[in-house]
Amino acid sequence: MEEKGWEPRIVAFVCNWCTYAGADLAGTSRLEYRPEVRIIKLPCTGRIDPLFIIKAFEKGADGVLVSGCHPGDCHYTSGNYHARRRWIVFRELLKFAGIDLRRVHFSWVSASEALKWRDLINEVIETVRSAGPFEAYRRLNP
Amino acid sequence: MEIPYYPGCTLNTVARDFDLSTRRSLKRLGIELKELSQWNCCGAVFPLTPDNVMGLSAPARVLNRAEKEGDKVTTLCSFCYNVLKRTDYRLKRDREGLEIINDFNEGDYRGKVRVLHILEVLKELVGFKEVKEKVSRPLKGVKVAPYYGCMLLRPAEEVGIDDHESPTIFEDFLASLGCDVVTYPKRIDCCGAHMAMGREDMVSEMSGRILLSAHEGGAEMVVTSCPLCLYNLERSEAPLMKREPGFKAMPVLYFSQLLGLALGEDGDGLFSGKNLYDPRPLLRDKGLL
Amino acid sequence: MKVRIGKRPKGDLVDLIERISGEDPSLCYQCGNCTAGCPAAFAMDLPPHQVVRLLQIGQEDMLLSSRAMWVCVSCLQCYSRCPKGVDISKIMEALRQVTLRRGKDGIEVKGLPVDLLSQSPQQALVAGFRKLVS
Amino acid sequence: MARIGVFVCQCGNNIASTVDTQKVAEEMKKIPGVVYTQDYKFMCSAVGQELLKKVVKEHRLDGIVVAACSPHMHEKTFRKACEAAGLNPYRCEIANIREQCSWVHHDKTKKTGTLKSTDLTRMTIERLKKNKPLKTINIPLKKKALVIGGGIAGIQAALDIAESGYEVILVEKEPSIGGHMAQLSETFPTMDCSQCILTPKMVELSMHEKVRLLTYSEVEKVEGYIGNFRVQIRKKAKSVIEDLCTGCGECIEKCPFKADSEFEVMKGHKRKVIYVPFPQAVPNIPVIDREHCPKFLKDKCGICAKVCGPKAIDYSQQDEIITEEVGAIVVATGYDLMPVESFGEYGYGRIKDVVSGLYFERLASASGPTGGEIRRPSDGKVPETVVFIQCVGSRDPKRGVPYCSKICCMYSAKHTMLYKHKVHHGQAYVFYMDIRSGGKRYDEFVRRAIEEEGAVYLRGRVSSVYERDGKVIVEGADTLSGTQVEIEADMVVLATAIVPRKGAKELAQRLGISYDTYGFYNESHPKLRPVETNTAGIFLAGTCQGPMDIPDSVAQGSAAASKVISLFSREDLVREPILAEVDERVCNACWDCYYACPYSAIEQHPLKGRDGSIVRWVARVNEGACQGCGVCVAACRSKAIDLKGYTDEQVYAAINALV
Ligand SMILES: Cc1cc2nc3c(=O)[nH]c(=O)nc-3n(C[C@H](O)[C@H](O)[C@H](O)COP(=O)(O)OP(=O)(O)OC[C@H]3O[C@@H](n4cnc5c(N)ncnc54)[C@H](O)[C@@H]3O)c2cc1C
Ligand SMILES: Cc1cc2nc3c(=O)[nH]c(=O)nc-3n(C[C@H](O)[C@H](O)[C@H](O)COP(=O)(O)OP(=O)(O)OC[C@H]3O[C@@H](n4cnc5c(N)ncnc54)[C@H](O)[C@@H]3O)c2cc1C
Ligand code: SF4
Ligand code: SF4
Ligand code: SF4
Ligand code: SF4
Ligand code: SF4
Ligand code: SF4
Ligand code: SF4
Ligand code: SF4
Repeated sequence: MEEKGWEPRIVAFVCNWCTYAGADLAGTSRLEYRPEVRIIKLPCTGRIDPLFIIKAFEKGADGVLVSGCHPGDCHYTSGNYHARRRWIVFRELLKFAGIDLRRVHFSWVSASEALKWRDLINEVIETVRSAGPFEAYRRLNP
Repeated sequence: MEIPYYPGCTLNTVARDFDLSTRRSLKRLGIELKELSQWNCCGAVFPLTPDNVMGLSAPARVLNRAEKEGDKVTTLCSFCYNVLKRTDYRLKRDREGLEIINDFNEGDYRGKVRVLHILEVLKELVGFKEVKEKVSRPLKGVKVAPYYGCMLLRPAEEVGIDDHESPTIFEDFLASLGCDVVTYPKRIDCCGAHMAMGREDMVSEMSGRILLSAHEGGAEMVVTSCPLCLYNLERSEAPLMKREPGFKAMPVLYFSQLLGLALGEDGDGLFSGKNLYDPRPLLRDKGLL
Repeated sequence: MKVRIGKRPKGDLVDLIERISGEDPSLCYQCGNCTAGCPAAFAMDLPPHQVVRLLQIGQEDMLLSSRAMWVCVSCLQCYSRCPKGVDISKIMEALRQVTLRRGKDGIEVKGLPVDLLSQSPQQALVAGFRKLVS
Repeated sequence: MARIGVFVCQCGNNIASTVDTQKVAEEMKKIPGVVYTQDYKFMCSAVGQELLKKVVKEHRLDGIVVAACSPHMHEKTFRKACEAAGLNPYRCEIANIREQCSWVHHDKTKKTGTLKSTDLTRMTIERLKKNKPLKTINIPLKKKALVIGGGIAGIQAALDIAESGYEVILVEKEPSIGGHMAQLSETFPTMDCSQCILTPKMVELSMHEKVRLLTYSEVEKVEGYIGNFRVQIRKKAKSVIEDLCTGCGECIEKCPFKADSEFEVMKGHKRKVIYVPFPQAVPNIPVIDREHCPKFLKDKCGICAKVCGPKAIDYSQQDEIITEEVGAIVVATGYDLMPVESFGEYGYGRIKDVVSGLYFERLASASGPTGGEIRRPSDGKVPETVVFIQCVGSRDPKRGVPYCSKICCMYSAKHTMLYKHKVHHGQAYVFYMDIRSGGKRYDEFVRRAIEEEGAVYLRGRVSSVYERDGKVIVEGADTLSGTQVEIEADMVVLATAIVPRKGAKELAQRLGISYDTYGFYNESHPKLRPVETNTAGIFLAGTCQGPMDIPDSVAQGSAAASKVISLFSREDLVREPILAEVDERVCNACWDCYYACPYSAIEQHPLKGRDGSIVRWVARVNEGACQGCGVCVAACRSKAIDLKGYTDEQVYAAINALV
């Protein structure tokens, strides 16, 4: 599949209140960023089940981004702490399973950080591109 | 009861009064001070730079010796107490440091020793009530000001034998002997310590404030548990008298000397007469000698 | 007097002092409690809180030329009362160590009176030599 | 098979310039279950909405996807239109192809935008297929409020709520309302007499027809959720029948026994055993302090009953448990002051003339024990030199608390003024670290103390305080001059740290609200939801939340009241149906969700057998409390809990549609 013109596919799991709104603001501000990202909106990063991420890889994602409110700003007060804690464990697990950590990203983007969102997406896509297509996973899950 | 005892350098030399009076008094209370079979100088100061554990090797050697001879060790001098206690505190919490020191000392200290100041022995192992009961010659009418200094109290979490701001262990002890205890604000201040070397002016100022404070509290004598404090306090009296005409010289002695007296020891064995200001006339006046 | 305050070069004296003493001067909020209770402050050209202050703003020369470190008696009153747990006695010790290691002493041993050496308790000499002489 | 309609909006040129909307619509037609697709110029316009309604009806659609702007813009609009067309609004989903596609990908060939829009719309369609119709939830609402704590904050909240016509119960644990403010002399920054401005409010509250005042009472148990709390209140026996007592005070006058007064902070200051805390107490009904009354200890005395004309004394009175149903709760339990006996160097408790700030308030108060004359406690002399020490226990991580108590800078300045007004030749000194006087006319106030009243401010802490010849010696530092200072004072006043009420944590646990490490109650958001807690329906007012002065406490009381009033102004509570739901067959009672939920919305529920015995426990979601964050869902390892509107199935459907 390593054909010419390969572009990575990224799935972004974002919370409704901060990052989703931040991504909207990037639009309202007419910023431009790489188009290879698909956003899935959830009420809170605390809602994110690590299995969502596994599933995304299984369905052809080459990289995953999770982003929510800054610490202390969570709309639900502490959901992002839960997410963060789960994330750390999950990352360890991925590392253990031999998955290239360049494929998984965690960030905080607030409703006002359109620029950060733009840079983040471009950066994540660059990083995932450097990791190449996620062939290994797809071979495991034909 | 036998308790391993670390005398330190001064107790067999300039502070013989302290050593003798303590041994005798404790014997009367059923405690035998058993001098460590081998010991070395503790170094007199606890090294304040945590980056260097080697400074702890001397006191660690003492602790190692003590561990072989019992589960506790007592000292009389506040300086020794402070150094041993802090060393022990550090080594108990710093495994790595302990290993280095043991390596260097060719020792095997495991941190199983409890370092006790003699006042703690009196409070915890004997009990001030017990002391009071054994007192045969209550020191009625003597106004005594206990002087703590720094080494028994600070740092509170490592050595503090009592509350570091409002300690009472010394007062409680003296009260059990029947003294009129004078509590005065400067009893926890520093006497000038090693400034004795070269900065007598500082010592005289610092010890002078302590003496003045005790004097204002109505004290007739000051007791201490440290040979250096005693030295500094005594030597600051003459200059103080010059500065403060109202101040009259008063004896400075070891608390154990009063303990011995109260327990009925005879005075000749307790006071060698080395004091700059001899306490005996005052005690005689009070009918205690 | 005006001092120059600038970015501290790495590995300079201030860092060294922090490393040797294990103390973090940035914790100090200059409340002055150390100075208030220091029994030796009367003899210091720089009171304890200013020693910490000068560390904070990286003034090595002023620190090293000060007599404060030599007259600090390590009584720990400053540490005992510091609300932020800064142990100035350790900072003073570090300053002494650095100076001693550079071969500069706090006292002239030759000038000490003989009867002091013979009459004073050993603690005074041992402590004094360890603190003040390289 | 589903019958889904898809509308792709052009948004004028906003979408259409980089997305081929027609192509997107056509692509969608290929998806199984999609029976209708169309692109249109302005979906949100009246015409667009009409179109949507018409299509829904004509094609008997059971679901709609609108590919248009962000759901934050028009989700509500389109859902409403669906509802009007008879379709469940939660069967309408939005694909965001404007903010997150056409506006951020500027490719004029439309290739990029069209591809991404197709993907996004497809994902939304698959998600929609798994959507269940949901119904908003209507929760009945009890329009009665409970206020806990009758300090100035609680009084203000209760009055505001009562004024808007709703019933209020105010529970105060002391025999009188008033709180700390009743103890103060004059108050910064205006220097008006505390009693003079407080007493009228206390009286107004007690007279208000909508207010039920329960003094000498405490909240014991709280159950339920927003709109429907059930509370149990213990009304302690006053030993005085309130309906009969006329407040004549005869009993107090004749009572021969005394106990320490809680109100007068001075050590050894006494009140009678039957007492009101202070003369202006509200209600003006005495209580018997049973711990000190010999009638209760050894059945002696009984004088009060004999002298009471209306026979209001009742020694056999029992505590009463009152159950009330309320829709909202305001917590206003106030603060305590840190006991400073632990600061040995300040001599508090040892030196008589070292007193606390609150003590000084009583000294300066016209209704205080000295009638407002500043006299020191040891010998009653007028002190000529007074030293005020700030930050005692505050900003002291080693032995006190690390935070700033916020009000003591101001009241210390006030104290110097009060002192100077009463002792003209006296000199006030203040030891401070920083002066924190942010606020309207606050810094001017402090400057006045210095410039006009001549208070001398010394920047530094005090290291020790001791007595000498009847003087109190204060040793400190003045860091500005770099020197040690010593002051021979006659009296020393300590500005001690503000700390949470004793028992604050226990009350929080009873209420199910959170608190910080010290025990101050947590607001929902420090900036944007300052008087709400994370438990819906429970609000905060005053110093139970953190140190603050009277103006702030009052502002908070009013803010909490307005939250209650706006809650009560609705018929009932309408909630979005985005709620967690437990599958009780699968739940294995591990309580992971219970601990994870930030809103304490999970309840531990017993499942009972036919004989009434508990068979097993399961988690159950309290719909009143759940905010729909979904933290519990991810926490549940048994997959027993799911979030309506964002179910696992829906999310997986969207992920599956990626390619
Ligand atoms: C020395 C001093 C001087 C001050 N001077 C000023 C000043 O000049 N100007 C100014 O603006 N502010 C001043 N303040 C601050 C002022 O006291 C507070 O801002 C104000 O009193 C806070 O009111 P509150 O209602 O939050 O708390 P509180 O006054 O503490 O009231 C809380 C009430 O709740 C009751 N309560 C507690 N727990 C329970 C329970 N579990 N159940 C039922 N009832 C309970 C208590 O009995 C009390 O009546 C001063 C404070 C001090 C210490
Ligand atoms: C540099 C700086 C940094 C800050 N950082 C923080 C921070 O980190 N955290 C924090 O909590 N606070 C911060 N603040 C404070 C914060 O900005 C204010 O507390 C807050 O913005 C006040 O909101 P406001 O609504 O009262 O006033 P404003 O934000 O001033 O809003 C007033 C509005 O009214 C409009 N208006 C004015 N007159 C009229 C009129 N006649 N008719 C109609 N409309 C009118 C104005 O156009 C404006 O939109 C900061 C302030 C500054 C200066
Ligand atoms: S007491 Fe501590 S915080 Fe205060 S000035 Fe001294 S070192 Fe700094
Ligand atoms: S240790 Fe040194 S600086 Fe600290 S109080 Fe004692 S003399 Fe002063
Ligand atoms: S629905 Fe949204 S995208 Fe369509 S016209 Fe309205 S604002 Fe524009
Ligand atoms: S209880 Fe009786 S005597 Fe006491 S105040 Fe009430 S009415 Fe008067
Ligand atoms: S019975 Fe109790 S309250 Fe009544 S008068 Fe006697 S002591 Fe006072
Ligand atoms: S308000 Fe002032 S006195 Fe009170 S803690 Fe803060 S800085 Fe200290
Ligand atoms: S004016 Fe602003 S910067 Fe100055 S003290 Fe007040 S809050 Fe601080
Ligand atoms: S969705 Fe959030 S608020 Fe609702 S029960 Fe789950 S964790 Fe609690």
